[in-house]
Amino acid sequence: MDAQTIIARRVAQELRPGNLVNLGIGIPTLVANHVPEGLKVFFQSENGLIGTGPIPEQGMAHPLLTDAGGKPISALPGAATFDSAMSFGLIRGGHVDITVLGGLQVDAGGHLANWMIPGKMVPGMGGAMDLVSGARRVIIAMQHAAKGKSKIVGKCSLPLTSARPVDMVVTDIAVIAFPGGKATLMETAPGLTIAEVLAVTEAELAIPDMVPEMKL
Amino acid sequence: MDAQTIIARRVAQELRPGNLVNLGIGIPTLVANHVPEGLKVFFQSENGLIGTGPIPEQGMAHPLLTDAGGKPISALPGAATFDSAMSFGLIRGGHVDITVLGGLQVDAGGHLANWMIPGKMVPGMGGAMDLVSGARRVIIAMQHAAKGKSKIVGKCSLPLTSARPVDMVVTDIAVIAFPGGKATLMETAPGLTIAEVLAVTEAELAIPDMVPEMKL
Amino acid sequence: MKSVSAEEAVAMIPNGASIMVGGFMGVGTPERLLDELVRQKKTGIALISNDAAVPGKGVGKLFEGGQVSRMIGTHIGLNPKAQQQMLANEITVDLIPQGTFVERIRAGGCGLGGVLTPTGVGTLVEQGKQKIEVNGKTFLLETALRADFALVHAFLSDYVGNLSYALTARNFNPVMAMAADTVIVTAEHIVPVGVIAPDHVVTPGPLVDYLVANG
Amino acid sequence: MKSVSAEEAVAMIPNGASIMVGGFMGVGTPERLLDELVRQKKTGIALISNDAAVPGKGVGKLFEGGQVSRMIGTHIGLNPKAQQQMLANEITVDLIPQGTFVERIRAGGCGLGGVLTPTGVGTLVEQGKQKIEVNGKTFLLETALRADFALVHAFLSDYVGNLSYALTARNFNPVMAMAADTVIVTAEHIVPVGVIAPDHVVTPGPLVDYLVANG
Repeated sequence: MDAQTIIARRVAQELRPGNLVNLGIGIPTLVANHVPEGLKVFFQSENGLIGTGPIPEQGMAHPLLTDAGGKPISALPGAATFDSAMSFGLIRGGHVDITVLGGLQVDAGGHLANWMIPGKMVPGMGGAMDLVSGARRVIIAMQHAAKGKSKIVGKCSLPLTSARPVDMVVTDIAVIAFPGGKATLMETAPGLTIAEVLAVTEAELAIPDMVPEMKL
Repeated sequence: MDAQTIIARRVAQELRPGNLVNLGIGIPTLVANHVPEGLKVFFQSENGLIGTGPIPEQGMAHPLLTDAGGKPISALPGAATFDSAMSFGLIRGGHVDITVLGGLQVDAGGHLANWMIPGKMVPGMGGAMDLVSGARRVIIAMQHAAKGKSKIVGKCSLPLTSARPVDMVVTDIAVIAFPGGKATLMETAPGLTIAEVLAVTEAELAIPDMVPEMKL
Repeated sequence: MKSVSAEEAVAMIPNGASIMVGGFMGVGTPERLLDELVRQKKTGIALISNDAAVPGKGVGKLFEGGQVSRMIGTHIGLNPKAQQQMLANEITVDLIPQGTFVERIRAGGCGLGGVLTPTGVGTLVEQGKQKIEVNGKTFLLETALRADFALVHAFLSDYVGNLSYALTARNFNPVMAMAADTVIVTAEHIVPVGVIAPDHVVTPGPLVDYLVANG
Repeated sequence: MKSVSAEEAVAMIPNGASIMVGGFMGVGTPERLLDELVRQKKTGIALISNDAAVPGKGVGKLFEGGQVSRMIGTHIGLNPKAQQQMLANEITVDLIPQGTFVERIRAGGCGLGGVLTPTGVGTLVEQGKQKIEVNGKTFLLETALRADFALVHAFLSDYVGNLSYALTARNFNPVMAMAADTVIVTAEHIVPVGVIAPDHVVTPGPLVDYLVANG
């Protein structure tokens, strides 16, 4: 199983029946492909839709029905559309049960940086800051390391996305949560030891008595 | 012509093509019956409708289509309905061109009191404060006096509706406006002299060189 | 979303709860839930409702048996019972401007701490409130308002709780459906998923906790 | 409301105007008005738009000829031209959170001075802003935003300017239609009065100043 599939499949296990879920671009988008059989959740696209469906078949796309990246999507029966004030009312108001976002860095206190690299990448935060500030649960889905450097850091060197810590980080090698505000290793990827995870993690991780393997 | 008809007919002359107009209860409601032939205006009911029409014929009323007093109304072709947040966004945001409201007192500076008599009448302000604060033009339609006492006073003794002065007061005997923040007699009712109006007006009124009679 | 009876829905509401009730002079009010609040004799209600309706209609029914202990609203002038209880200090009533009322609820539902409004500046309404100047203009800071329960009435609900409203019965229902911990809905018509076009849904299903089954 | 051609509509906009443009990545943008802004070579535009779209689409077109001097938006990452002009300091770009962006515009349109949002607290976004505590929670005061013009794209408009929108092309259009001194609208379909049911009108006609006639 490749890294992205591990992450997406593990994140999908966090979804609960009836959840309203917002997926960011990149790896988070893949989570939709791994929703457990029979589990009903609602996916929100922050450009104004609840009930996003898969990419439409050839010839069925409509230019006025797209995801937040402007790419054609479909809508499921029971979908609802709304303006951006409503969309962010849902997000900021705590009506989104889970948001899954990508990350550049998450630190030992659960703080996320995912929207800019000063002087290099300044695209704008879009909806990320509202999602992290307002969603009930924030899950970060990202590679554990980039260019050989751990993305789980002691303290974020990049500008924070929110003062509110995230709830969970799922990477290709570990699941990390923040009970009591402290980064804690909850699971390792199949076949990896705790020591192997710690060896490539910059942040200090608390290690509970039991650290099971991800069940994928 | 009775007092109410004089007031309603004179106020109706202030309406301009395409105006969005909100009428309060009482005398202001009567303005709708005196809109000049061929003039198209939109009437808003603050409970969520633009395009209010006359009372429906017997058997045509719908319990979910009422005015702000809960009374059945009709809707004209091209009507639009909306929630209360939008309704007051329209009002507070300056999208209502003219509001016509009743008054208990208007003072020499144009300040209105129309929502409570402490200890006696405390119904609540409903939408009145937002209308006076937000509408582009505020016109007060009321009897000049009540129980022999002038309602055009030097200074309001009753609690104000808004710090924002009204634009015009139309009574059964006079039209008063507030150029430069000073109550000024603009017109008298047909057959009345300036002196007769001043005799029953508590507030000091500025008198321009020309004070025409209302043209009804 | 779960489907329940009116009796089950109201049984979840404890005495002393804060309850938002949609409707404007009883139009767009979930009448069956009000009847059930009366039947189950819920007391100490902190009512958040635009008005007190009239006796025997909508929230007006709650005043007859003294079930309301506190109210936040904008107008109670057409319900003599509510007027009388307020003037006798049997209930506490906060009367606030209607535009402020709806924005406070919207803020509560949208995760905002409050809004700045010009309405009420220079009047009794400004008492005890923070005044904030923006670009030389003075505003009152009006804070967010939420409730334990929202009782909402829709025209259509589909099986997953997507709601649409009719005419002037929409009023405060959509904002209240966002601003309470538990949202209970009655609908004039319950219809299959897909009957309400996506563009016509006003309150998306995930906001609704309980839909009251029709008889 | 007046009916005009796209050429007449854009001719009303002076160089240096602040212009809100509806759309999200070019979806729901009044494309014909953008084409006309390019053709009439309007310059010094203070653009208020969620994003910079992509080159050749929607507001993306304005960056190619250097027509934008300032922008307030939330994301410009998919338009390399806009990125490059910002990094070279040829244009000033205020990038703000999307929920804040839409609430500031809504406040501007609804007569509010601003809103309190938790978004941005403890980040670069809080710089220079007033922090206000409400019930022990910290919020940023975000002030109202208005523009000289709003360019809005609807799905349906009737002859008096009642508008409805389709699917994800609604986005910022309804709030912008309230927040500008002059509102200019294009619609995919112009239909007789009465075709749009009252409950389906999203932007009532009195908000629209000019409707661009279809070809």
